[in-house]
Amino acid sequence: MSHEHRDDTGARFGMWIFLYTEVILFSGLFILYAVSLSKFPEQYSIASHKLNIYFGGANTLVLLTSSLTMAMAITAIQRGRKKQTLILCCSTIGLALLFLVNKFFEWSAEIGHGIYPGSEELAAMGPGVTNFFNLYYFTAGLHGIHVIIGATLIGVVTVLVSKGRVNSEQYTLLENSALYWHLVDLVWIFLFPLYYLIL
Amino acid sequence: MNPLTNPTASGVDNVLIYIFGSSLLLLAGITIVMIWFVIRYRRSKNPEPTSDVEGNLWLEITWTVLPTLIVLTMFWYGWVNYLGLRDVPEGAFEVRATGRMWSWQFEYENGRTSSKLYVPAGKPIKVILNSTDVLHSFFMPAFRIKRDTVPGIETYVWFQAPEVGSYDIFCTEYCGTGHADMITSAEILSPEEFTAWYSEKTTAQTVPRGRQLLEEQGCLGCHSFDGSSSIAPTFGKLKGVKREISTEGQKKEITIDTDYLRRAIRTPEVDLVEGFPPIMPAYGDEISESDLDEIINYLLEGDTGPVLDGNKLLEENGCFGCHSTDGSALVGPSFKGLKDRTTEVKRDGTELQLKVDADYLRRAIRQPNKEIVEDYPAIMPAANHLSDEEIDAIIKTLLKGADQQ
Amino acid sequence: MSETPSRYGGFFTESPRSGILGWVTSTDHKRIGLLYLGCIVTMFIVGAVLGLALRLQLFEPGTGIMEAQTYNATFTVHGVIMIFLFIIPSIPAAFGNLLLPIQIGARDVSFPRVNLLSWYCYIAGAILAVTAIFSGGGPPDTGWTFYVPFSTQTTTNVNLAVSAAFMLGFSSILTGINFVTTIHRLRCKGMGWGKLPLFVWTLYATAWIQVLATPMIGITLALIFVERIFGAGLFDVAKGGDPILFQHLFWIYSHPAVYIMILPGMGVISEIIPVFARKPLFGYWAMALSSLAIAFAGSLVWAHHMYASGMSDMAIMIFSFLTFIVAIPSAIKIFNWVSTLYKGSIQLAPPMLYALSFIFLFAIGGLGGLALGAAAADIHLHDTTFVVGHFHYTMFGGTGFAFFAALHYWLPKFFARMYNHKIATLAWALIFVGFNVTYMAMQAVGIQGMPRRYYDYLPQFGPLNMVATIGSWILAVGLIIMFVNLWRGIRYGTPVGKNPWGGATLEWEVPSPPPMENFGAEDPVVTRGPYDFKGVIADEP
Amino acid sequence: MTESGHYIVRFRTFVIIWVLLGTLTALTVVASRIDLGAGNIWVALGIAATKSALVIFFFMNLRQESRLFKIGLLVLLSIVAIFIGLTFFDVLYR
Ligand code: HEA
Ligand code: HEA
Ligand code: HEC
Ligand code: CUA
Ligand SMILES: [Cu+2]
Repeated sequence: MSHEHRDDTGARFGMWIFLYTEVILFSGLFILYAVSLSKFPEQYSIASHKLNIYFGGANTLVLLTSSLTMAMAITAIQRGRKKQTLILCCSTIGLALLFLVNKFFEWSAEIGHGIYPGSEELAAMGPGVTNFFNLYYFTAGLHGIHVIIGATLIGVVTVLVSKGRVNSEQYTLLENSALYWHLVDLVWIFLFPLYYLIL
Repeated sequence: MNPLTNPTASGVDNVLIYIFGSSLLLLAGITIVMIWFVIRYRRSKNPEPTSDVEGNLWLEITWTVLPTLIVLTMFWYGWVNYLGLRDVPEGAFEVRATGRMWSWQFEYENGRTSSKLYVPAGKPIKVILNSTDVLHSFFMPAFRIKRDTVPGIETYVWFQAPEVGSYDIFCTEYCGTGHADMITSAEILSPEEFTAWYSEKTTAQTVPRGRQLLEEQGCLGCHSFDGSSSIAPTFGKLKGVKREISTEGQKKEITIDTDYLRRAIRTPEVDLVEGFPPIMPAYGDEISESDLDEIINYLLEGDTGPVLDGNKLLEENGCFGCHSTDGSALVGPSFKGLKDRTTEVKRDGTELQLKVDADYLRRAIRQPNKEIVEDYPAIMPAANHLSDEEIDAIIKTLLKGADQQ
Repeated sequence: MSETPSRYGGFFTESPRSGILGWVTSTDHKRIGLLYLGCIVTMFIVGAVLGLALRLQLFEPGTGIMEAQTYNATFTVHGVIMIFLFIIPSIPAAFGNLLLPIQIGARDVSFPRVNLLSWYCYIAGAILAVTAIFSGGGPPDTGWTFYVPFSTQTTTNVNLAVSAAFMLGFSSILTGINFVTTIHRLRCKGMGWGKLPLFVWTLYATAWIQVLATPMIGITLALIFVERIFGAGLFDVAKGGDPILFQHLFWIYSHPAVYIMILPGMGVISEIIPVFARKPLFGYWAMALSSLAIAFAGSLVWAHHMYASGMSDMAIMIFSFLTFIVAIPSAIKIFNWVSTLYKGSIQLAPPMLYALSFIFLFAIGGLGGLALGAAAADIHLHDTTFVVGHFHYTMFGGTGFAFFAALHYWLPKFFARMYNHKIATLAWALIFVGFNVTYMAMQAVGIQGMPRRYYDYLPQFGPLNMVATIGSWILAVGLIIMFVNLWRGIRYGTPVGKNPWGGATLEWEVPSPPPMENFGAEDPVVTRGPYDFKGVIADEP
Repeated sequence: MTESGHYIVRFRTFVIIWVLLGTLTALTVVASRIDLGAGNIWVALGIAATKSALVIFFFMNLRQESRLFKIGLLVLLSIVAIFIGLTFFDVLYR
């Protein structure tokens, strides 16, 4: 329309508010977690030991690195280096895929051990352990969905960058998808110690 | 109400009166001032406003501080009286109440169960609440008490009834189709009546009539069931048992049968069992013919254990919450005419026509969601807590035709 | 609405696309606002007819027009429609969209396309909700509160119903994000925080609740969904869960949601009363800050719905205390409204009638809320029809009346035509009387102990229920007259100019209907306050 | 420089943050293997909070945003704390 009003700060602010809503979404699950942890401290620790810390640790590093590449992509586009931006975005998407593949193997292994919501082996381990894994699957699953959404978003922006629609003059879209991606990282920063490292 | 006799209600009522009373005053004040302003400053008389004040700090402070004080008193009064609902007096009589779709079961310390709450007047009663399926809530308006029953978590309420009477108990947590029918009552008995009710034999297990007669007629003063036979021969399963008797001085061996027993009771002096003195009184006309049959039957078959009352079981297990006996369809099909019904059920998606028989009924009760009766939802809970004997008794009653009290 | 756009001019005609497409692809805030308004009024009528059916069933004890299951489904659908499809979006999404940008001197909201997306989410939610009624295992029968474990066990179509509510929550979040950003970024020159109309202030407070509380209902409903499909047992005690925790999660959203409902309504009242008293709003800053206070304190009191749930006594004390704290800013608002009338020049036009009755009805509802907030009293009143009376007083008597006030106040702005005032006054009187008869009776029978969600009741509750049902008929007649009058008004009413009431906020300075982009070529510059009526003259009718 | 006065962050800054984040991850794993009783969870949360602060202030560039953004974050965190905290008044005292 005639008055194309442009407000980059406003757009970023809007994105931040959207991220708030995501934090609240996950905080619902953290409430469940905190309550159950205070109810079943021992069982939670037992259950936590059944999770593979190597998978979790590796995925933490993968996500941290992807956050790095995404942050760098912004610097790159600000400097007008289109090719560098594209490479950085693609690495982010690659790391996201790596995360998902990793997750897939981790979950397959656990499901192979008979640990999945509603399984009888899980029920035999008592309420605390059952609850831990139910929550774990739900939270990690929701996080996984966010990884997929984030990667898709970055994919779209990458295409726009290559078309020149997102460039050193106008890159709010890239910034906003980077913000989203960092949120995905942030959630994992909490998931990792809470689920894999309880002693 | 007198606080000494209905303590829970009087505590709550005081709070209600205080809050509603002060609310009414506030509402009246605000409304009157508003209407007065509207009339006094109407445009036809005041074409222009006579003031353009935009605020007044002192007024703002006043109407912040005053309401704060008012609501704090309301909070405090409400809280203190709430504590009264939670502190159960020492020595309260305890009853367990279980809510389930869609009926209540009350269980007393001596194991007695009932579907209405029977308690003595003038004594604090603690009702411990539990649920077997979803949330329900135990609400007795007359005593202003209410608490949810939560599956897996125990909650409680307490109350004290001032006098004998009957009070409604509602379920106030929405629990599905039968929610509005999940009503029962508290029957407040006088202490004497209550003691009598409380010590009656437990309900579903009734003593067979024959056994009851043996007790009433005093037979068991001499006879026993435990094999001891110091005064008189012991009872037990007498069918086919051999006996040495002497009839008019002549000894012979006979096998116990109905005729023999009839004679042994009506005219005991005729046939005397060897080794016992001839002291048994003759029960000529004291025992009616039908009672005699019951006794003989009982003696022949022996003590087969308590007989279960199917109707009571149906009532206590909440079956009547969903099934009627008068042919009307509630949540589940009616029990009326069950025995000669052919039901259409769906099993694994295929439709079948089944003749109602004991086997079908057993499946319908044990695994209700395997075969679903056409046009009904698959919501009937499996009766896993019932023993085989109880199920048998229920099936027997269902096939005979249940009747609801 | 699309048939004869030329009738009105303004944003009705200036559109790059014409016809239906010009509406459903438009990112103009006024067009989106009207789309919302149409849908919301439709949903209200559907929900209200269901409410009437509920009352018919309760006319006398016994099975009346419905079986138990039908009744349960009816009040569930009535509640879900009224809450998620009518009242939460009612004032913010419809009137907020129509007016917020104009009132702050902006050309549109910050994210016009997100705004349109939010409307599509609303439509998707509405479609899901309607599908849920007619498909699967039948209409949902859980009540609008979806309490576990019942909601995870029932065979009815709960899955679709929670998806619908999830979608509607998303729509509400997007609106909230848009409004917060717009108010921060797009105020015109001179529009300082002290010059914002109160309606904008309340929308601002509301938008923050929408953003910070709504995701909680999202996750809660998602948990029900997952529970029904995978049966993990997150709320099952045997599996380490806790059914009471569900209620916490549910009310963490749903209590603040009642302030999403009422705050914009309070904003509308704060606009209308000064205009018809021709006097500045009394205590501007107290009104603005109390809105924020309600929004904040309202996030702290959710567990007052759970006094009887088996929650700890400690929590009951804390939450009861906090509940009473929220009442204070509401009281401040009531007193300021009444003081605004003092020495004014009061005209009882239809919007003013609704606004004044709002004060009365909301006070009754709110004071009833105080009884519910007190721990001991709530034990008796919880889940009785007293609660039903309380929330109809606050939601219908409060927000509903504010919504009707807004319709009477602003529709002439957007359609440039005036409805008949005499008929509007008659309709108001019927609604007001019918409303009080219906819900007073309901509150009274609740105090006697009649539980809610009962399709059948004991005979001792008979007389008052009959009174309530008869009241609902008076209410229905009034509502029908009101809607017909408004409809005739916007179609065939007498044309009016840009400022029929003599309002001083910016929307009254632009033409009726406002043009696309609201303010010609020049951005507006604001020099005076929103309630400074000096020199503002109402158009002669 | 962007419209709102941002300066461009150098790659080096980001890499330093990344190394720090990696170190903290290692630290949290090590800390979890030492038995501190109930302290473990607080140490883990503390480290996670530090990591998030790094991500938020540097990667997400909150450092350079206006005060509004920071106040917003503070409001968010207090609301989350309230939600969790008040729930515990029920759970802990039941
Ligand atoms: C618009 C919606 C709305 C609003 C604004 C309110 C406002 C309030 N509500 Fe209500 N409420 C609901 C909608 C609303 N409520 C709904 C939908 C339910 C039921 C949900 C369900 O179970 O289905 C409910 C249920 C509900 C309960 C739970 C009842 C139960 O189930 O047991 C409680 C308990 O505390 C409560 C309290 C309050 C309080 C204290 C206020 C306060 O904010 C009121 C403040 C207002 C005033 C105090 C009146 C005005 C002031 C004066 C007249 C001045 C004088 C005042 C003083 C001196 C204090 N509400
Ligand atoms: C804003 C919200 C709102 C509104 C406006 C209403 C409006 C009404 N409600 Fe409802 N109600 C709720 C929200 C609302 N309700 C909620 C949330 C519940 C709880 C659900 C639950 O328990 O889960 C509830 C529950 C509820 C119950 C309790 C059910 C129970 O617990 O057993 C009852 C019973 O009487 C009831 C009745 C009514 C009535 C008679 C109206 C009337 O005011 C309706 C008046 C309107 C009419 C009678 C129709 C008029 C006709 C037209 C407008 C058509 C015009 C047509 C043209 C012009 C073409 N409602
Ligand atoms: C929650 C409600 C509910 C309760 C409680 C309940 N039932 Fe049912 N019952 C049903 C429903 C619904 C059906 C029909 C669907 C089906 O076959 O599962 C049914 C079916 C039956 C049938 C098959 C009837 C036919 O016409 O074929 C029998 C027999 C039966 N129930 C017995 C019982 C007994 C005995 C109890 C108590 C121990 C009981 N029910 C408790 C709801 C209930
Ligand atoms: Cu049981 Cu309602
Ligand atoms: Cu509330």
